Amino acid sequence: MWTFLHKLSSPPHFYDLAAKMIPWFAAGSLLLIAYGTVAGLFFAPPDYQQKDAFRIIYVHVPAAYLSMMAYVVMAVSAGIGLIWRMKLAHAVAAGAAPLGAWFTFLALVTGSIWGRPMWGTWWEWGDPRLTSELILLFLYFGYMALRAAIDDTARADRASAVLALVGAVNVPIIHFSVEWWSSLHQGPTLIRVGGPAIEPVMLWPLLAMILGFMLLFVALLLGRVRTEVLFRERRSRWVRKLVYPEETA
Amino acid sequence: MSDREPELPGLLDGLVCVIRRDLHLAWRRPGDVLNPLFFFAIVSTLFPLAVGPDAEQLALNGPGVLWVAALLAALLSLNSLFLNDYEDGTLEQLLLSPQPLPLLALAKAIAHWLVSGLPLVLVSPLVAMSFQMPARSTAVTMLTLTLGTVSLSLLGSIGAALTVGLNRGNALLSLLVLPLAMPVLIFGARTVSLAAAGDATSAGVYFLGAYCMLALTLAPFATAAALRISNE
Amino acid sequence: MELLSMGGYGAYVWTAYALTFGVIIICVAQGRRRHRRVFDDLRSRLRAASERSK
Amino acid sequence: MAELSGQALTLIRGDRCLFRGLEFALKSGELLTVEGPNGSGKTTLMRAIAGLIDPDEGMVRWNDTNVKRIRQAFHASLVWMAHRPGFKGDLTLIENLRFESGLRTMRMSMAEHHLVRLGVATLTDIPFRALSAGQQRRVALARLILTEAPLWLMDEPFANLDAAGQDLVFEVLREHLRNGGMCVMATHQEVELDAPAHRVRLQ
Repeated sequence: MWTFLHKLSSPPHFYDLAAKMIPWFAAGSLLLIAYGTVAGLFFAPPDYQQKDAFRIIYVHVPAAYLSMMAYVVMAVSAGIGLIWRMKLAHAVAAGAAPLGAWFTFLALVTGSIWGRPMWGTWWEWGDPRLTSELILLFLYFGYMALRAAIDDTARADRASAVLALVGAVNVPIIHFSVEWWSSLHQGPTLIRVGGPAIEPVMLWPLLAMILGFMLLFVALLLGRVRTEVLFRERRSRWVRKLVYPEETA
Repeated sequence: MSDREPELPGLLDGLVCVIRRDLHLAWRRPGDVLNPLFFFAIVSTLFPLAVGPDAEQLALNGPGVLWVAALLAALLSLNSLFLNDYEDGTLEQLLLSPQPLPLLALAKAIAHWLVSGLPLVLVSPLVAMSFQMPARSTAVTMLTLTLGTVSLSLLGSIGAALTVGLNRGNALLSLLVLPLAMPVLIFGARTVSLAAAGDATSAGVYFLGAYCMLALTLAPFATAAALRISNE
Repeated sequence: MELLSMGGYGAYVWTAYALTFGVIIICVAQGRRRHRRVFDDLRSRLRAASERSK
Repeated sequence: MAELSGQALTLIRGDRCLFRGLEFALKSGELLTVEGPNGSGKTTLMRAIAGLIDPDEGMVRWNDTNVKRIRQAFHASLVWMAHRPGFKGDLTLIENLRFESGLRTMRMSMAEHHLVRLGVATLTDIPFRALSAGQQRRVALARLILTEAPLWLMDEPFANLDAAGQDLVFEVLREHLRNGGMCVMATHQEVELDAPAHRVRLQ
């Protein structure tokens, strides 16, 4: 186990291994998302209250899940990179941020599209989940802006890691405070999805979509980390050999 | 002389020393203290002018405006928190002093609050009065603003430490700090509104107190780590 | 036709799905393009360096 | 007997390797000069020795302990003199020194004596920013002398100083070394002292 981890953290091994793993994750996610989309759009019966508009949850909920998962992945790997000075962990954090921002954006837009027929407005401040998603998007922007503002990669890694950890402490607090705030507001909230009450015909596509999105995230993340590793290791012998084999030939 | 370990000044000496120096500097350049205060006052004047003199509406929106103005005023002075020290090299001397850095970071945040946060708290009753907010909410306004501005100074010191020495650090600083400051804004403004309406306010005050304590214990360490990284 | 209209919510549902797959495609394309660009950039830099040393 | 050593120090900034496998050692009473052209990494090496920068490989040791593990004790044993004076322009010389004495041990009772010797005793009541660059360097020397620290880290101490000022640097340095202190100095000037000296050359 330990030697496996050690091997994994060595950049050339990671670079090759990730290349081999990406197709599997991509294929898995493709299958699950295809099943989830078809089943969610065409086979699941319409919700008795929200009618066919509820089908948006099959893309909204997985996107919202991922937006938070990406932050956790980012903060945890930033912490690992900061404490154990593992360069690969910093590369993971750097790769997770833009993906997290994209999925947060997606969760916001699909949530808003869902809200339009439900609430009659595109944006409802009374919904705590959408509001926290918006703040989460700003947190991602801040993280990426800080990274972009620092030229030296090692310094950017460590500075943004501090920010990610501070953000990780704050995210639950933000969520809690937004919830408290909207509970006073008495605004319309969405009917909770999930729980054992939901019918299996409706639930299975949702679970498939969530899992499919997660696999997709892993595949995308591995791809981005490969790019990061390639760039960060640009002076090393293995990268030179890889990108310009003629030099050694 | 080289063999014996030099005797160090006590831990609190360093803390007090930094606070005293920053206050002294603020005294020499009163503009640093007055600018955020004027900003706060001007925003508070703009609001009634923009919204109209309707007393009811002013009283309703007053807490929110008061808090947003306080947040932006605190942010205004954050950029220079470490920048001046960075530019004249005193930050380097602080980093290389035998004092624990988190303690010095805490001292900087305390000094920042004394110079920019405390005056805001003191003038807030005047602003609240001009917004036609009921007198019963004055105590709660001042209490929540105190807890809130302390948290903001601490939270902001992390952002200031991360952006010190960067190009366009000022705009970046707002982008980093504002989302993190959201809970303070939410609880602060809502609690003041509740107080103005005559409702129970203890939940908000407790939350702000807890948040302030959390910031007080964790932020100095984050600031210290950020300062070391920024000064590489 | 009935499928498309989604009981009157068709516009919302289809936009949401289109956006989702749009974002996924952007993510995939962005990742691939970045990788390509970094790779080509390093390669051309190394080639320039090795030609200069000749 | 105190000892400072660098072991297998490697530092990479961006795309450039400033030095690799650098070694040095010095004991009480000894001087180490860091030489090299502009941009060769003299300041970076000084900052790495002070602990402001983590070297990519290797470590700096103080009395045979990695300085990262005894940061506070190490900082108590060093004074830093760099390009930027490290004093507040709005405060007077005395106020600045008094602030410093709250952070680290300083012999403030000796302040007046040394300020006279450095030729800045008459300037104690004007803001530090009103002093000339050379006078500011002399005040920075006062910080070195008044702090009871064995290790002096000086980055280009001769910059902005006239001949008399440079002689002063030599004089206080000689005295410091004779009293068992040690000094690491980055400079591109020949340093002639009757003390054991080591040198590091950077390309």
